[in-house]
Amino acid sequence: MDKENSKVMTVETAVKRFMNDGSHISIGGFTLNRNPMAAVYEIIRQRFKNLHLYAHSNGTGVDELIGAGCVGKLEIAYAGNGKTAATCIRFRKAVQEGTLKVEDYSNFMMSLRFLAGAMGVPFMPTLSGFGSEIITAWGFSKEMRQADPEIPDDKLVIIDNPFGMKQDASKVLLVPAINPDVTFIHVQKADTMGTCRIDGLTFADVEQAKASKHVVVTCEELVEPDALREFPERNQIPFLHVSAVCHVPYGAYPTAVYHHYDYDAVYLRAYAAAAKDDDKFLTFQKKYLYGVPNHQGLLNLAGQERLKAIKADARTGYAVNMKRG
Amino acid sequence: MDKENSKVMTVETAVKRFMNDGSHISIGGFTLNRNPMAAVYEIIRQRFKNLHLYAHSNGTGVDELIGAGCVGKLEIAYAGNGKTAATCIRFRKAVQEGTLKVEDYSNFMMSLRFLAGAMGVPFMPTLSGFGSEIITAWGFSKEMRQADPEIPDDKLVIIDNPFGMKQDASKVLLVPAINPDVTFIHVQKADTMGTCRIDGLTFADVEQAKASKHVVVTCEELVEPDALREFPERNQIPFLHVSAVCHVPYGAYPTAVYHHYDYDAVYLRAYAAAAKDDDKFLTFQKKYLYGVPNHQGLLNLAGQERLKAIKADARTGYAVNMKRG
Amino acid sequence: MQAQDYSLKEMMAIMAAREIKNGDIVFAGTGISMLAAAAAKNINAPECVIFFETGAIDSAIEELPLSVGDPRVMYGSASNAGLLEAFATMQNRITGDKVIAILGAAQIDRYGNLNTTAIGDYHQPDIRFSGSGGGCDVASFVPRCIAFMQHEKRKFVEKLDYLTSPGQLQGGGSREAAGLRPGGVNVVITNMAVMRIDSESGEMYLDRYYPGVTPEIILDNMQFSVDVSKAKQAKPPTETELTTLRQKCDPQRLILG
Amino acid sequence: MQAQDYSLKEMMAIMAAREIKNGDIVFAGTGISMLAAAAAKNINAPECVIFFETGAIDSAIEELPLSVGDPRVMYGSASNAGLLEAFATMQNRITGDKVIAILGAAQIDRYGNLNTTAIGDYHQPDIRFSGSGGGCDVASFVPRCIAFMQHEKRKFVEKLDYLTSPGQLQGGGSREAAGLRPGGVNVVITNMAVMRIDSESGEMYLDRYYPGVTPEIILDNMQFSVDVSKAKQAKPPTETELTTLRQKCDPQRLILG
Repeated sequence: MDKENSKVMTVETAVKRFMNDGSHISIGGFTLNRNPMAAVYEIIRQRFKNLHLYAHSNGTGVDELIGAGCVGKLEIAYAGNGKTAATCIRFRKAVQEGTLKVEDYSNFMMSLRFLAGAMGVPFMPTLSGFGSEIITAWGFSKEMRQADPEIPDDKLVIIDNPFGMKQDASKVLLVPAINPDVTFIHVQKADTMGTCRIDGLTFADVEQAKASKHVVVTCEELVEPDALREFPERNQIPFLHVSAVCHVPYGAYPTAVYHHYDYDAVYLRAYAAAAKDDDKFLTFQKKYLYGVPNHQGLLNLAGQERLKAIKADARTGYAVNMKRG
Repeated sequence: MDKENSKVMTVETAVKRFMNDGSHISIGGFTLNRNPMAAVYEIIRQRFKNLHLYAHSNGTGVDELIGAGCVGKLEIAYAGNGKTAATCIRFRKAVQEGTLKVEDYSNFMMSLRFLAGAMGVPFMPTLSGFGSEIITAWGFSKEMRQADPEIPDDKLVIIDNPFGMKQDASKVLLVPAINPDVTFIHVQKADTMGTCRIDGLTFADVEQAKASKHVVVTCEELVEPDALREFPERNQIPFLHVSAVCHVPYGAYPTAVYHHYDYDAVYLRAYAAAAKDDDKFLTFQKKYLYGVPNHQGLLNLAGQERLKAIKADARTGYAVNMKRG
Repeated sequence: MQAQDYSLKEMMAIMAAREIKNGDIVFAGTGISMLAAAAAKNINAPECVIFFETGAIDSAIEELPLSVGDPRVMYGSASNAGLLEAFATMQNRITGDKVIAILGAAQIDRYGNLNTTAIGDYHQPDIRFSGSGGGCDVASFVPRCIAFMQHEKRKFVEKLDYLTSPGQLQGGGSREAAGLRPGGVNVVITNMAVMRIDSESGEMYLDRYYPGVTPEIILDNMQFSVDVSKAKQAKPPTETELTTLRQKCDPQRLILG
Repeated sequence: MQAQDYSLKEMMAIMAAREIKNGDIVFAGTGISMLAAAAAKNINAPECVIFFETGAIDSAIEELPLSVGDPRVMYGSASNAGLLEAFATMQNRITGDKVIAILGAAQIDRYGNLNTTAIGDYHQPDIRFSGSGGGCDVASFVPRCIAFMQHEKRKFVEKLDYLTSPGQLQGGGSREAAGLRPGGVNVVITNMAVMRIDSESGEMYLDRYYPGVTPEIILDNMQFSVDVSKAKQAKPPTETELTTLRQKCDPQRLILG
């Protein structure tokens, strides 16, 4: 691969190259784990607006994007962040104040929607949700949907089971595919071609990546392709799907990366405290995001002691006996 | 787990316990790789009849079962076995002579059917096959389907895309779920609870297993649960799905097991030569299957020299420079 | 012998743990539901299997996770997969019928339907919550679901502001008519009582009230009334149950406080 | 400089290899199709990526596999997954539009439709073949497909005995009308010629005939006639192409014989 075609670049370049105002994006991870925070913070610093964000249970990443005013529309299953915020605070505020349009799905529905996008079909079937207002109450109205060619005209569609009562199902719910413009994920290891190896739970990262027109990967370790070829079983995302690879150690901080570091409960608590008040929140983001040139700047503010406190234990993969309460 | 509930048993016991005449079964592997041959041969030795067999591209395993007269109905995508039989020989003979009812699907359709069964939905959607006689020519007639409550009334169903032209699809093909009574797979490593670790390609084994009411696993190495818990990412089938674990080294012989042994081209050629003639085939199965008490008996007939010739090279996982032509 | 000195959280965790049987596959969420699952595993159902919607099965829980996305659910599991695999395990009847799930909610109605989405108008809510997460899926697929609730009038409501996770819908077979398999919430464990859903009518009734509470107090803390005619006093946690809960399940007192 | 001493198998492999461009994702089957893919990778398209329906991507092919289930496709790949992932890569337009596939068949018609299932009546066939395998899926999803054929009257037929893998169906937009995206076989490489499918009419025409063969001989070996007005003689393999094919792609002569 020649140098111009290389996928290795800084996260600043990747965000600039693949993002636009109004882009449809998704981010990997789950609540306080493996959110691609270096990319999220860079999107905030580059002040992208009116994003259409797809999420399942992405806590911190989603809330910081919403809090910074980057998101216009959100499709999501769960906005919560462990003990520090049972409901994500800036998300709650934006919904209650009507500054954010939200469409609700369940976690399985969102995962299936990414799977449909990854598999190249218009929908996936499920037996979930009959009788729920997830099916009947639409956050995005029919008119709004019809006016926007990027999203399906229907939130969900119910059909009669075309195979009689097979699987004891009289009806089947069809959930529409998602194909984001860009998905950002953070992984333990990626090679220079873009092949990714995730340790621990993959959440919905693999489906999110394969559903997307562009995938920007940030990684703890950047390796040569040969290094990942001894156990190809462990590489969940082949390079075919990936547009950019960015080497960003601690790139998920303040969320956790299994076998590398834990979530930083200190940061998450400080975030939650600040998020409850508009002025305090602005001050907080000014200090930790706008006030630093890049992710390393945030890590410097956090300081060596905190990074040491969250360092993963070699046996368990998390920080044993870390103060979390 | 107390002893009575233990999943560890001989393959003879497992076949006897979970099989019946007329059972709906599927076997893992692909053409000449990781077919669960010890189980297949035991099914043949126990002379089960009128089986309903689901396969995608299972070469040797399917052909031996058909040749032994165990199979009444077959749903399959591909019956071929590499260079020794572009079309599986006993399969071809049985179809041409009308002694076997066959329903044809494609490889993707069969894989999706197992996935639908694994996910507990009545069907999976695909954009494959429009205009093909796979859709219009039914090997199992509508009448036969309606008379059999175990199979869906329709081979396949086409619907209009309920989400407009999303994914550029005007129509969607729905392929019905499969939930076999028993699936047999052969893996490199299993633990005593039934958790499986497959090295190399998984083919459709994972979906086949999860779709099945019972899963019988044969394995090269039987280990204690703790041995598989350091890298849970690599365990594709959790124990929840598994009914029996049988320790059968060389249990896929004469097909290959990545990093353990290659396929035995000598056996496969001898099989192909015998399979072309009814009498020779009977003699062949008498010698290699009915004439031995168990899989070890077949291995003894093959002999140490052949087993040594197919031993996998440590670096590549197959037998380098083995005579295959 | 009964312990006198226990908190309501401990009572709730033990009440839930007793619902779990050996061989059950336990779907656990965060907080007290995870504590209850751990209590069952350590006390009365050592062969139950705990799994998480994030895809971890039979994890070696050495420290209580604070989220199902916590790395503490990944260590020592039988398999680390993803969300799709976890929900498929429940949607698939072969495995799904063995699952017992533990859920929470902001509101519950007499039919065991749950609201975890919003108070007020959905489009302009007074209070917005986290949303379904896996709740709607679990309530759709799983035959036995335990709901943890605080016993308050604003939580036991005549009509949900938003129906996130289906229970018996409007009762009387309406769940099946809507297209759902049998399942949903059938036990409600609160800080005062254990309520159950009658399998015939689909309606909630009072099964057990905690020592120091009366059926009247319970009814005073709900918007709707329920049958209390079968109610008896609950058996509080035993010393063994309490000791195990405190020393083995949450020694850091992350949930117990 | 052209090599004079080459076999038809070598000619066919090189003709197919030349269809493959750098950056293509090459879907390879067994036998000569795998050889053609290896030739492209080693000769004219070093950055093409070979992948297999069994789920292996960019394998380090040190020995030619005899089946796509051969362990030789598993070694040194970027990812070892399964059938679902492989076909999803083709069905997904983001990756699928970059794929070029190589197929074989027992029969082909003027619209590039393929039969790999049966000769005679489907229900009581005179000759039964292996069936679709992934062929139907590939022909449904992949925009550019190469078919390898022997040029014989019984193989280039007026009407297929069974349509396994869709090409242009009955031509004139019938492929799209049936619900398929554009794609299917657009090049046919035989032991005599390179035929192409006209993108307007959906019908086959003769593009290149091999040295020593004439358009007349070619038409004599088909049940249907095709436009030969654009036909020119094909450029045979160069010394470099041949040397690489023989020494790097199939030194064991498993396919070349």
